Amino acid sequence: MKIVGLIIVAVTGAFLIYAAADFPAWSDPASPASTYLSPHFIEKSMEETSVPNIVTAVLADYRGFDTMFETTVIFSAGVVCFFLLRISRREEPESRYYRHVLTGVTIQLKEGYKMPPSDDFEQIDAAWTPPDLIVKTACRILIPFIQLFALYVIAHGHHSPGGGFQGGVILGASVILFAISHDLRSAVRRMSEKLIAILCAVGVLIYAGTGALCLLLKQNFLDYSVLAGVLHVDPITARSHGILMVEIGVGIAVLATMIWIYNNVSSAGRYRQGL
Amino acid sequence: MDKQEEEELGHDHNTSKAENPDQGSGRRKNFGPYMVTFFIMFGVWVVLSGKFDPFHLSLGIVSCAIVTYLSADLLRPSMRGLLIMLFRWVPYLLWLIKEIFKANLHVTYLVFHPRMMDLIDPRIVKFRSNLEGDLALVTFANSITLTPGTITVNVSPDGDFKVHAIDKASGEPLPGEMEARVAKAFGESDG
Amino acid sequence: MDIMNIIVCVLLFSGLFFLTGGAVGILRFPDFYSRLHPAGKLDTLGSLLAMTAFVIFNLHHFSIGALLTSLKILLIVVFIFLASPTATHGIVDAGVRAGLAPWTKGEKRR
Amino acid sequence: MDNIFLYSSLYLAFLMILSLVRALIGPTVLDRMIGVNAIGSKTVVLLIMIGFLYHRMDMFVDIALAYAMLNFIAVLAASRYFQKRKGLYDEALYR
Amino acid sequence: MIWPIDLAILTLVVVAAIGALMVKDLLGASVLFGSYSFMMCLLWSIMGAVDVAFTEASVGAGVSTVFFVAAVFRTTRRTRD
Amino acid sequence: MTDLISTVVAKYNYWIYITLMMIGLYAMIVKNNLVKKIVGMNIFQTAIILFYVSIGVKKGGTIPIIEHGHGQENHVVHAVDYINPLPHVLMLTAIVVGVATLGVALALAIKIYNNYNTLEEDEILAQVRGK
Repeated sequence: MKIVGLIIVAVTGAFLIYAAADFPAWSDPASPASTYLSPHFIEKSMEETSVPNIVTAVLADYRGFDTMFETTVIFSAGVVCFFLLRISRREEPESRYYRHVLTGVTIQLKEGYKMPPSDDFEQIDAAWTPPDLIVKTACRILIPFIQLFALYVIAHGHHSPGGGFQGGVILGASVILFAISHDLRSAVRRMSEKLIAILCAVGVLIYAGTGALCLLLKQNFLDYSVLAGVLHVDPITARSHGILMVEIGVGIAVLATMIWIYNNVSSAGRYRQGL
Repeated sequence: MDKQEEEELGHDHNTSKAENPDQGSGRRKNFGPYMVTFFIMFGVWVVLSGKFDPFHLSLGIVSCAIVTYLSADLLRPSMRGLLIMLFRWVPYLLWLIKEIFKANLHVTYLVFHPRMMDLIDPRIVKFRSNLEGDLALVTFANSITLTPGTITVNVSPDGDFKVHAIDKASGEPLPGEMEARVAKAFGESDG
Repeated sequence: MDIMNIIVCVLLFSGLFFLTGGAVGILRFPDFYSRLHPAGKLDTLGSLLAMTAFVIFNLHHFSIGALLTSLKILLIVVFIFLASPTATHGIVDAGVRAGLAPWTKGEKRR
Repeated sequence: MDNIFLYSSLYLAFLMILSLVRALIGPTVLDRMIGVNAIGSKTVVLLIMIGFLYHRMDMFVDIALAYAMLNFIAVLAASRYFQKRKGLYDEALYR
Repeated sequence: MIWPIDLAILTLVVVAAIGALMVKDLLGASVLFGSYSFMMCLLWSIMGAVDVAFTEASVGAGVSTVFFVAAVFRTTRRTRD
Repeated sequence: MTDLISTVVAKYNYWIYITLMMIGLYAMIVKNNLVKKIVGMNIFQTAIILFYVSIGVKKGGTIPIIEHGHGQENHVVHAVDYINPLPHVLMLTAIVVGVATLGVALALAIKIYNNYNTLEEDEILAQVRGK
């Protein structure tokens, strides 16, 4: 196998090197890639959308279809993880463990028995380890700021690097950080599985709904300039606002997908205490 | 805006379970912590954003409201403590930075010393601290990690510290002055 | 080369010096626990000094935008000061739980 | 000043090589984690330097901020592994 | 754009990639893969692709390494190659 | 000879991308462990993304965010001054989609481990044939 692999790799590499001889030299302003379409984007995007960040303008406006289906791909990745891993049926009844929050006393209930939900006791796993004090407290302080930064990134995708994808990933990372520093159960308690599933779909729906709104107003799909009538602004600003709406949709979808994948992977679909 | 926001926060009241043991079972009746969180967040937002037109400021208010709704129970500040802390923290931070400098010069000396292996003598020091409160303990632990040749290995919620010291001289003065200063910064100066 | 640039250079180079100490210390120290000392401390201080240099350099052409950018750099410092000891502590904790014995004097380097 | 930043960045890249060596040869996973953590803290400084080299500091500072916020999550996750599964070289059975 | 740093980081990237594949321990491989994505982020900001660098910073530092560690946690660390 | 050397030096980054790509491909083909294969897949993917992004680089260009913010619409923008943003757009989404597919791949690996109790490819194949 090793030999075959080496041969395949060598042949492919040789072909690529042969092809690389025809590539334009690195950082050449006159290379074909930057002479046909991109000058239009660079020179016109500010006039047409009033968005200084060209990448955001191209991402959400000129190539809106592409991004919409990328969002759909992310959504379906989350769904696939759920269907692959989630074990919904209950296995044979096993004993449950509860921990008294204030004193740390653990009690074990025999199979089938359940404790009424109360604030004093929390359900834990057999292999439960207490979260570390320093990590827990430091993360508790850091998480709100990370979330605020993520929202800032989503809101300011027009003027600085950022946008829905980055902000959504950071927001998801903050929830993942909560799950790591505390445990998965409390993270799921704050953000239930149902909510995540709904958010995941809502994100894609916001994106598609913005496009459909344009369609309803008798324009092309995802042509935001027609939103000017709804928002009472001029068409150029309307395009910038349309981009913001789309970015929010992307952010929500990415956020929910990241948390969903993490929850499923780290607990192998059982939603017990994860990593 | 404020009214709507408080309505939103009212929902949070139900969902924030008693996962904070030190907070006790007392139901939050006042919105003080929420307002403080909101204003801290808004201050940070202004620094981050750097745009002061109404559109971006309203985006900021919405974002801060969302963050307050999501995680005010994580930050849980109090108005009085915050103001006092601000005045007490500045001298502590200055002192800490001075200590960090000394610590780093010491470690750098060890790193570049040709016979480094003879100089270092790692050991684990155990002591008990009188500090109470998670935040004070964590500040103390992180300060220990940042200063002379010592790293906090383990802290129990009761205040038992285990510290890894790189040589004998580093581990000896603990808890010492630093604990007193942390206690002062957090208003626990009786300890 | 005015006085401002000299201050920036001095701060930057001292920061780089401490970062060097961190990198060399990670390589030279004998075991995992003692390696954490340079990694946790020297990198933090090196970053602090370098960031201070950047703040001063950024404020050279003063404007509101530059001031806000400098404040953001200071925010980075705050986050490093919170996150770096936490990460260090996380690694130490993992080492203790994994049952790694600390190196004591006279042993071989590992 | 540009030249100073350029050579400082090159020097930082060299320091990253040193940390990477520890990450590569480290006898245990924890040593690798130390090396990677050190690389992360140098990356933040290097990102800001690149921002100065482009003369667009206000754009690059966001990336560095995101980096400073997030680069300890990976280390925390890897250290959390050892809280659940004890043992450095081989693992206890965990179900 | 800034070719000396570009070359230096590219070399580091190749070393980190080989290291991540050579390590005989899956947890170590995922940790090294984290460092690989750190350098990728640097590389993209050197090329001036700020948005891509931002994405990689948030993804590489925040999420992908955590996914790897979680998967290794749920499976096994042992590997023969 | 000098011609060859100048070509090699001028396109140094392409050679490194090809090296990275080959490392990833080799890992995907030869490595026995599924997680290692996934790492190889990611390396391959990042090499392609690197190639795309490097197409857009322009000498003397700045980052593709127009320097004058709101209000100054009359400011003339020259395409030569800014790096080509198009590859960035394509690759930005590719990275996030890459993470999502990474999650799916890891989920598959966990599923396989639960069924066969191993991550090694040959052992899995042996178990499949044995059944």
